[in-house]
Amino acid sequence: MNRYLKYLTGKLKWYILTFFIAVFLNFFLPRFIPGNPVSALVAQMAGGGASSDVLDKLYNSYIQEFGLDKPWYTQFINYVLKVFHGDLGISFSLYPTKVNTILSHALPWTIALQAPAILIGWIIGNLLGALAAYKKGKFDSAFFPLALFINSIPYYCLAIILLYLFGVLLDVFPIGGGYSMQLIPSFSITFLIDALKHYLLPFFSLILVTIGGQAIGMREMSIYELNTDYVRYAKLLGISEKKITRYVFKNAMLPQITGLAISLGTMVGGALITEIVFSYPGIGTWLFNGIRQQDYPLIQGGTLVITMAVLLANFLIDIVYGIVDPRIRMAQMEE
Amino acid sequence: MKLLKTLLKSKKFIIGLCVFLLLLFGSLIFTTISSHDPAEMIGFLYEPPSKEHLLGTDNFGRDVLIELIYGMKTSIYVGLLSGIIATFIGTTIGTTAGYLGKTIDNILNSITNLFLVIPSFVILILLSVSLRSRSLTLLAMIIGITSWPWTARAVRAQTSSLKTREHVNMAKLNGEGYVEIVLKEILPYMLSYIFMVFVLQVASGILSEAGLSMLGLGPSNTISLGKMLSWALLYEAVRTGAWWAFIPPALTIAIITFSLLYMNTGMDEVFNPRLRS
Amino acid sequence: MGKLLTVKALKAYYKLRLGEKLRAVDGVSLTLQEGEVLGIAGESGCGKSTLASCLSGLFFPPLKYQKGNITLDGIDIIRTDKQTLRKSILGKKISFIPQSAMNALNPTLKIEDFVADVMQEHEPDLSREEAIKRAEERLEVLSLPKDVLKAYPFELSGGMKQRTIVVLSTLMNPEIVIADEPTSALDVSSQRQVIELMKRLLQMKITKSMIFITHELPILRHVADRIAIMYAGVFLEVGTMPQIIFDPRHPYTKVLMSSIIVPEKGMRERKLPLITGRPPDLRKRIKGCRFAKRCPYATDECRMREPDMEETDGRKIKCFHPLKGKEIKQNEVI
Amino acid sequence: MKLSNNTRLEVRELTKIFVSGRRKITAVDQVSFEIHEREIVSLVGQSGSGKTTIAHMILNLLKSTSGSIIFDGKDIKDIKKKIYWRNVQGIFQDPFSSFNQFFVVKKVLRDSFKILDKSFNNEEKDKIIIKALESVNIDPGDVLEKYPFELSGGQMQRIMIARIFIIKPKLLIADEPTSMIDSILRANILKLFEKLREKQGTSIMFITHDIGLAYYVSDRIFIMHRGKIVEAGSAEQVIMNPNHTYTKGLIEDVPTLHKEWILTKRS
Repeated sequence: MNRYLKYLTGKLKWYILTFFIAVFLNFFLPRFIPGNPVSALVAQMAGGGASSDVLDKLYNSYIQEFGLDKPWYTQFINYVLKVFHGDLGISFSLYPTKVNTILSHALPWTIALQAPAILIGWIIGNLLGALAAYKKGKFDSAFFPLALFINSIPYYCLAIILLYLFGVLLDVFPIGGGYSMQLIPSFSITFLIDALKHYLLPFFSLILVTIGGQAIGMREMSIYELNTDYVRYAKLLGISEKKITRYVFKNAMLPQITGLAISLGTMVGGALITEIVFSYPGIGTWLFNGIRQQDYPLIQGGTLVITMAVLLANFLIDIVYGIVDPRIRMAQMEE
Repeated sequence: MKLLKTLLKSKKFIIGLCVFLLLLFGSLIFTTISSHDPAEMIGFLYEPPSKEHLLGTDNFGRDVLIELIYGMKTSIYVGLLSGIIATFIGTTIGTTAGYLGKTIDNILNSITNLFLVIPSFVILILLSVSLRSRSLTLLAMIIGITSWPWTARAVRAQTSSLKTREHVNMAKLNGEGYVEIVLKEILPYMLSYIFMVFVLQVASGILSEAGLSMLGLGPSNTISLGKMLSWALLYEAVRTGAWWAFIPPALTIAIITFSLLYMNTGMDEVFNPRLRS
Repeated sequence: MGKLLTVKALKAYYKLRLGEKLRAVDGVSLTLQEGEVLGIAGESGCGKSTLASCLSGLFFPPLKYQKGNITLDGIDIIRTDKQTLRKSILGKKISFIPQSAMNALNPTLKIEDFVADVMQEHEPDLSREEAIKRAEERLEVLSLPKDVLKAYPFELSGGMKQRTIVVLSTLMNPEIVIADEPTSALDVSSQRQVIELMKRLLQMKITKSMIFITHELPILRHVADRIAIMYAGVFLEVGTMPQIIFDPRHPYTKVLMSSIIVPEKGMRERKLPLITGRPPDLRKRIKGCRFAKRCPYATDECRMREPDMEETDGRKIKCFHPLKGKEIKQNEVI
Repeated sequence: MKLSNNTRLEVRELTKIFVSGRRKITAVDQVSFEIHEREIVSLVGQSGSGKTTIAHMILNLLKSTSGSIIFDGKDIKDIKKKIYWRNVQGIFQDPFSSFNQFFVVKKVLRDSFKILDKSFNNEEKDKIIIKALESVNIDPGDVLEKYPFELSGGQMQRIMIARIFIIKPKLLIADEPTSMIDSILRANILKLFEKLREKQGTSIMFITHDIGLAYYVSDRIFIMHRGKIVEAGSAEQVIMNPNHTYTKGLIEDVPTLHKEWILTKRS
């Protein structure tokens, strides 16, 4: 176990380094933006009528408040220190709302939308893929091109099409938002039912894509496993199809588990555009707003949250996978 | 030659290739011979399809069909260019790391892993945000630069296994140098694989462009399929039921990516016969 | 001694991508007596491994059955339905030791779990614990370590893995074991251990008979009672071990025997036969004797017509001009 | 057979340690031996004994950790690689992977002229190629325009030997050159090595796991075990009268035709 821990700390070091580089990129890249976002912000806040004197004062106070008058390395250190305190700064466009506040309100919506879609889609997709590999013949030849087609429709195109079909044409679902405008988020039955109505359409658009992708992956893995020597040997010893299917399923599943972990990790940033299509109040929609208004604390905050989720998920994969697959466990120990 | 001959045995590959080439050359030929300006406002906002405008007009009163053809051209252009860049970078880094090994491999491998873990879409967003003016070519380059790591990793793995082959040793004993060996003894063996990767990179480049466009980070002053979708969303085409403004570009993106993925599946079946049940 | 297994005029082919047929087994007949070890020898691509896998009656794609019969203990294996075949024949009456030992075990299953799966398949009432206990006893009888049961396949060395497979394949005391190149991937000492283990199983009557397939003739010299020489999908000569090894009659067998190189006295002075060419392409119909093109004794007759298998002095030969003479002459060059 | 006692190659305390992570594996451990002019020797060992690592170090495809290899009196570190490879060449185990499958035989053989110091035009090259192919009993018209996958293993290995007839090195390292070739064709290949020695005076080192083969072809044999040479001597002496326990066991484990092999009483 000791060596396993050693392996994990090694991995951890690497992830911490990656995290720092991600923070660095996150801080640095938006500063290449030509022009000054603060002047845009000031102009927007002041409207058309303010005198240049007032504008100047407002401008200077913002520059100081955001620390933009200091050299970039001081800004960077301040930024890193703040990030470590969980402070992502203040939004330009929704001044003086904190980015933390915006994102922490957005995150649950994103997760609530994505996590069930990924999990359920993953389960159904894997079952269908294994079935296609196992049944072969007609089922497979009908199923495979269909799965491939669904998988190759970009998820946001599917979202738009579903939105139009069920939201506009058939008018069975609301066409946007996480809940109706007139309601205030609460745990009342009316609100939950309303939220569910808004939920279903984006959910379906996501789950269909997940099913398609997972099914294709699982089918390929299963076909590969079905042709291995150990399956033949088991057949030669008279082992039943049922048991062999279990072996194959388990072994084909292992890479799929990584797939699940990766989709869960990329979940936060995985369906930005679905949210935009449905104006769903998650990270994607806020990031979209941030981009349109050049609100770079918000953009940075959003991308940082996405990156952190991915890093965390990758680290978890390394831990879990080492426990699940004996071969990997062995390889890790030897490193 | 042998490669091509085997490929032509796959129906899936041929169907995918034909659809893709049809769309590519269709849009190329149309945009060269036609005198239409896709940005010209020829009608009112969201006019439904009619004889003059087969797919109606968009939010600015422009002809959707003509926009669609121009958008198709830009999308395919971005896809191809970013695909070429990503495949080139990935193959170069992968073969260098895999063949030279040791310190250079360690450095390149760490860089690759870094890019693999930090989501490329995030880098893409941050880079695009930092640019005021985004030309098509610049956008394609950015997409290419952020999407090479998977290729590099796979190519590196294949190179480090190929370099232990005996014909590589033979080439060394013939006095051949590093570049010659990579080009002559290693790359040909990966050609089919690299081609498959390239096709996938083209598809993902097209999707990335569309995604960026919908986030409001699309190419400046150009029509692309993603920008058409983005306009349709921003200007309430969905709510007003103007299906002609968004269904055609959405379907076109889907058909292009499907044709590319279908090509890829066909190639996979030819090159990895184990998958044929 | 009764006949355990009879194969009659068996033909099987691989269906290739362009609809071509590769006739890997092209009319093979054999019998296996109770208590006997039959060796099948031949060079790569002669169809010996395909023949082995045909004997299971399963015909894994792209291998396809074409013609002929396989009878085991009076049961027609090819026409038995798959369920019966699986439940009461495979692993129980007839068992296999595969060629690719390295990958023959499920990498994520402990050996003991596989043991339980195999035994419970054939004795549904057996508990897992009992199955493992029986396997432990079996390992003890064969003086092999018990802890292999607790291991995953990748934790075993190549030799140990192959010995484990030998034990797994014989857990149900099968009447016939078919071993397909069971030692070709092993170094010489592991090879010897595996073969000794297989011999011991025969001596202890845990298994009754064996078909041993290999390209290494010196092994057959010590293992087989009878040997069949296979070439291009057919048997060219079948006889007792001493007949085939020390007194070959078919020109091909003769060449094969005089090509053997072993570390023993006189070897350095021996001249090896120089023959070139390669076996015929099994995708094409072959006219005449399959060895005619490379055979120094071939006549027009050989090239025109395929000889029948004829029995003389208790051996069968498929040749118009069999060689005579009793011992391999040390310096004979064909 | 006339054997000269001039040393062609001398290996002194050659060591190779592979490092992977924190683990160190000593593949070759202080090995010393020499090969004389016109001599055929065999380095015999089981898989993992380090014999192929030695072959790669002698071929200068792999750097040693310590020790030295001296060719014709000069340390190979001081010989330009191109010049060294004119004198020391190799043949490998798998004829299928020794060929770049994308090129025809003619191109493969023409490429081998690169290592020579003289430059040839294609016509001159082809003349030499045809002569070399005839020396290995191959009809040039049969193979020159063919791709490797159209040839048999035996043909390919003979073409690899034709390459040696072109380069004419002083020392040939042959790593398991017959292990993937059908036994009835093996004699053809072995005969060609004999011919190389007779015609060009080449010294040959066989790397093999096959004790019978080593006994049959070599003047001297080195037995290798876990990175060390445990026994060396004339073929007759090492195989018929082994001294070292490892060698004894090894030879006992090989099945022969006339000696009992299976110890059935072992239990």
